Amino acid sequence: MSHAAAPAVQHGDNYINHTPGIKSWLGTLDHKRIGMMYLFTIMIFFLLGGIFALGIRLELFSPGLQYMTQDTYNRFFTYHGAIMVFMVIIPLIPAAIGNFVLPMMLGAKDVAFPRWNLFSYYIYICGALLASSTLFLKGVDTGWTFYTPYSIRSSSSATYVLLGAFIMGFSSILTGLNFIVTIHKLRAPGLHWDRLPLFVWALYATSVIQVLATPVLAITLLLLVLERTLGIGIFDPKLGGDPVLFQHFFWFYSHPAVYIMVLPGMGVISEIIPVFSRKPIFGYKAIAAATFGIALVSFIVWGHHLFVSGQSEFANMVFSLITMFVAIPTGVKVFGWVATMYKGSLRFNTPLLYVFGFLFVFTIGGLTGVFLATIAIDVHLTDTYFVIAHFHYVMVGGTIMAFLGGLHYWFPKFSGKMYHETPAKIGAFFVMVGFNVTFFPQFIVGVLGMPRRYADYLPQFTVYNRISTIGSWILAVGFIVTAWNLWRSLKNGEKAGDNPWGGLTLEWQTASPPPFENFLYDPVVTEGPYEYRGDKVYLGKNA
Amino acid sequence: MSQSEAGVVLAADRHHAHHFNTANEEFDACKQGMWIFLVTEVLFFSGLFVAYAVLRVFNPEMMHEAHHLLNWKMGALNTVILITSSLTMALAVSSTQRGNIDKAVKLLWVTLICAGGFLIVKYFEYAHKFHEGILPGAQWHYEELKIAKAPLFFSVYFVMTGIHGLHVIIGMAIIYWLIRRAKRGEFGPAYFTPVEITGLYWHFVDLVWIFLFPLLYLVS
Amino acid sequence: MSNNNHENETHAHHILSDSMAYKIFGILICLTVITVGVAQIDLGAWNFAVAMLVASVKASLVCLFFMGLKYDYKENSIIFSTSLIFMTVFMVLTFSDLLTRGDVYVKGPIVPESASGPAKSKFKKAWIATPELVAHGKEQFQAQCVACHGAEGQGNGPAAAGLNPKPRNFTSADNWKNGRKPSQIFGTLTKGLNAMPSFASLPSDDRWSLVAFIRTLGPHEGEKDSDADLKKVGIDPASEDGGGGGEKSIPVGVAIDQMSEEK
Amino acid sequence: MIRLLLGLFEMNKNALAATVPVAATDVAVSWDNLYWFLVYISLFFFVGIILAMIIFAVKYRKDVHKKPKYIHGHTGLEIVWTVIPTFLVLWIFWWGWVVYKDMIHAPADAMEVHVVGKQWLWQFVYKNGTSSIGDLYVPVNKPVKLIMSSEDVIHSMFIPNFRVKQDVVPGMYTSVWFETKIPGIHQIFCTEYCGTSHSGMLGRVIALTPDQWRDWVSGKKIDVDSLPADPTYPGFRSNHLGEGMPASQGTLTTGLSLAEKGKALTQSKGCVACHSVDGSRLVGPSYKGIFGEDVKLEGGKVVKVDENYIRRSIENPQAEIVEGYPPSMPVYKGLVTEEEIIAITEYIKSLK
Repeated sequence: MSHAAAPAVQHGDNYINHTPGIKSWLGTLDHKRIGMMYLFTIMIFFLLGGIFALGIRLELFSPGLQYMTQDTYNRFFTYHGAIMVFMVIIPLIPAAIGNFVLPMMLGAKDVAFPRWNLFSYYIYICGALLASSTLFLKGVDTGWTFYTPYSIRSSSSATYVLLGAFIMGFSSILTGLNFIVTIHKLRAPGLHWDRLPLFVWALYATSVIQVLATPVLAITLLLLVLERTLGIGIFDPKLGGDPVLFQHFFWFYSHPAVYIMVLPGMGVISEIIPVFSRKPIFGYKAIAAATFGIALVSFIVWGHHLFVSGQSEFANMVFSLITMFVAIPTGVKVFGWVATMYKGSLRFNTPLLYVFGFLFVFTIGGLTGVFLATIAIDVHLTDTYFVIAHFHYVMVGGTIMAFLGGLHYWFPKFSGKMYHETPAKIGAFFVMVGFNVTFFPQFIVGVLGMPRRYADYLPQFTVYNRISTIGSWILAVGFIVTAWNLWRSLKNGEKAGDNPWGGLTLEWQTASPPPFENFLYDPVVTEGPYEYRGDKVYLGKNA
Repeated sequence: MSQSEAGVVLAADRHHAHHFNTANEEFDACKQGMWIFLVTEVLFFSGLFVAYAVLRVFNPEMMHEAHHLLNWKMGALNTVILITSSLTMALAVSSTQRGNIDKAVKLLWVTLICAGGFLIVKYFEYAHKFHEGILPGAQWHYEELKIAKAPLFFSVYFVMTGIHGLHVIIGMAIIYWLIRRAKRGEFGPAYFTPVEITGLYWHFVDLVWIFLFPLLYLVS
Repeated sequence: MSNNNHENETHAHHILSDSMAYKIFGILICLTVITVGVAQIDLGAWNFAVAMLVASVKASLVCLFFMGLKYDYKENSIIFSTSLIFMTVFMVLTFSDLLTRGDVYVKGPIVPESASGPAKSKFKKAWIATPELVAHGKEQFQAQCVACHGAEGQGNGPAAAGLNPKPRNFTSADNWKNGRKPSQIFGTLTKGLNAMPSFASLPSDDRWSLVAFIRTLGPHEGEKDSDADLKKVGIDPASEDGGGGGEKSIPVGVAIDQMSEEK
Repeated sequence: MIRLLLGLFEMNKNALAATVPVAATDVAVSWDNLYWFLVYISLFFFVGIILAMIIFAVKYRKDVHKKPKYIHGHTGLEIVWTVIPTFLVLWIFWWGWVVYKDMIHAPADAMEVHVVGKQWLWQFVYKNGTSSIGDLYVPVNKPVKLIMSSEDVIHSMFIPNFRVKQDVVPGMYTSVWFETKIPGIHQIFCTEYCGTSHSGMLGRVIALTPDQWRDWVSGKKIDVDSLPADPTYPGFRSNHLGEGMPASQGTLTTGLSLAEKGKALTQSKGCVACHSVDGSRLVGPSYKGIFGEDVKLEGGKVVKVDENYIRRSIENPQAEIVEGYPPSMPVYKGLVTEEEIIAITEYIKSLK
């Protein structure tokens, strides 16, 4: 991707120092500042969710109850799930990194509706605070899936968490809406659909899911709130309602939501690989099409969460069959990424290490997904630790690794500073090792039959749980090292330069950190996003 | 798209947000944003439609019995009221586009009054139900109708019409805001985005009612 | 900025003419009248189809003209129709489950026969109601039925809450699935219906006594059995037995032996 | 050398087999076949992808491969890696579907047992009128169909050795079936989160040989202790979790003191799911130190916890609920014998 004018001379004005003071941040309409605010807020909740995860693992270190009662444990896994899903992984890449990068990749000055962008941030804060306020009330013990009728009868403060998630849903919808209009209307001249960076494609598909699926979650949660407060009975068998219908409602959103979580991660991977291989991505059209293929198929497979819930045999068959087709576009992407490295010129900076980690872990996550799509196999494995391991391999191994890769990749752009490479690599190593030590034993213990959401377990499962708990500590070390390193780099990192990696997408064609309205010239696009020609030397002193 | 006789072209120099190149572009983006918002609205209501369909398919007799407790005349009246308000809203939009702001303001007032009328009719319906004990789910204490699951029909009825009513109230607030801005002379042939997209929203509210009326009041 | 889809920078905004608006309004009112009118006539399943068709036409008119989709970018039409497609997906796939759920077939009663030994008939010609039979039926009813059907037989017992469909309200004449003749009620008791298990384990005269009692709860006297009806449930109207019909009860002990011997 | 390799292979096979529960039914065997097929095909793809990644990473690193090649894709290759997985997953779907049909369609002659799930115990009701809590007695080599419903929230019946699982949903009936080939004990888990003591909602399938089965249906006690332990979880025989539990059984046996019998009973009947023995608050009042105390009931009455109160609380718990606790205990009248009530009372007495 090239541009008409060379970057104008920097005069030191950037989005960070454009207007001073905390007030100018809280009231900002600048997508970059809003993205950064999202990033910091989400990291706080990530820490909170992580503490709950460590608590769960600690309790499971030995069979029996050591550190908490059953009710406390049930609250721990509910908070871990609800915080990580609704407050962390769903907004993580789109709202934080996406907000920052998307308009720049399009060559736009901002998103289409900056006011709504800021508003969506505050909605998120309201919802998140409302939901977390229950920590100081009676807590919530329903599991993040809120299955009826337990969630109707639970005497916890579930109502507030439901309302909180309901409110956060609007934040998600507004972000999606904003991105769609931005991509439709604010592309730089020459930025045709077949020249869009794949991260933009991924965010586009994600936004479509957010807009189409989140409203169904909203109405589901609202009905559940009414169920708890007024007893409307639609999901309550005591009043003649159908609890399995709730599961249909819930998973109509929550299955596509899985792809809200993972598609942006895939987009990040598609950005990093060509840059650090100095090669065009292998099969641009196939990967873009696969992104949309996954998004669309995601809407018609939700029933695979209901294979043993009392869903009919016929529906089980249909959902199992359709679910199988998720594997194909996913495979196309993975093969395409690996093939991009073929005959490239690979630069082993931290972002590429996270890509390796992602490919390793996500492949396992994807392949175990085929196990769970196979209906007979799922009957035994569902609701056991196998499922826990599977979706952590996809969500944590996939999304969090892609996020960390993206965070290191765009860190110079966000801050203008380069992170310290060696500690970043050590952090990546600990994350990779810790993650696998934590979650791989869970596959085995799941096949052996250990059910999920158990505060206590048979002594025979002890050894697997011990390994897993030790892994969680290694993983925590990895996150701490990474966070500490990035924090330190913010203060004393070297000056990064505009384009330290030699990226060709538009966000690298402006200053780091970017000026207030992103570009000091009007960018014009003349070719695709990854046109690395072998014989040309590209900028990028760090890669 | 051909330029029709009555068409207007947005003035190129009209003020627009700095990240759009032209006012035209801004208008298109806002309108599309509203359409996407309406998509989310449809899917929001879709949950209720599915709940309704489940109830109806499996309890046709109950639906038939229970719907007699609703007064279809009230429903029909409200349908006419809402369609009228849709007409006046559409006329208000076209008047603004033509620059006839006085007429537009009057039409917006009529729309607002229609919306109020709709709510008053709804109030009478609700008050009657509350009085009789025809309430959703567990709250039900109406002794005359004993057929199973009738309370669930009214759960769906109250949630559907309640959320729709909430949309009417929000619409009224926005229309009132439009009237104030219009009076301040902020709208004209060069700038009518808020009027147009509020119009879209208001027609959507009408659209939902067009389906709710036969589904709830005319079960056969 | 790119206007890839619309080259014309100064594209016109269509303005709806007043006469067109009034025309559409007129059609919408007419269609409302038609919906209400059709609803007063009984067309069976067609009522719903007509109502939905009319509503869809009305909705399309509002979308195309009042909301201006007809004159707008095609993009917006595509965006809006996506919502309808996904709503349909939601509806269709949810029903793909609900409509094909099979009931789990239950062979015998959930509450099994008490171990009181083989069933003996205390009543002769139990298919003919007598005051004694009704009194005995009342006792049986208290023991077997009130949990679901309620003390007054209105179908509102404490266990009814979780049941779908609701237990039969005996005080009403409506909606009896198998009919209200004694033989038909006897058949239902013997075979079970929906959530209700078969009560074939009760001695047949107990079942007949229940029939007799149930029939006193509502306006059911008009429904009488013919000899042919009785024969259908295996009763020879001329015989003197308790009304066991063709089936034979076996002692529990024997049944258990059979259970353990099989295979 | 070859022998060594073969030996390693054998060892691996055994080690791998230990990662899957024992297959106690024919369905479980066909499940295992499909499972191992999936494991191997996944390994094939995983190793292929990771190997390619590593080779490329080593061979084309910047230091040795300075000039990257300008490639955009290869249509043929892309078609191949789209089409082959398509057929593969279709085949996997079909295989899974075939096994699934066997899994859910019970033979017509299956023996039926009714199952009621309740927070947090399983109750089994047999056709001859007897019922049991926690332990499901079935004959081996005979298809058994469980017809299940729930009294409160959703539970899920999961028997790993049989590879079956089915949610137990209030307001509807669901079913599973199995025909176990292995006599002895098989673990039951509840796998749908159902509240506080979800992890305590365990049970056992007691699979009996024809002789034992005949004894059991004619009312004789079965010495569960003498039966083979669950082959997947050997050594663990109790159907309830708890601290320092003996590797003991659910039903009464001789050779134990009355209080010890009572302890075993509180575990097998699911009492300890709600009543702690260490003073901590679960769903119901703790047993510890409660005997001889005065407790305040809902409604304000105060009663002394004595033998009679314990009996009443077992037989008709709803009548006298201790203040501040939910009225959620099921009626055990008819489910426990006189002897068992005495044993439980003795056990509660012993918990000072």
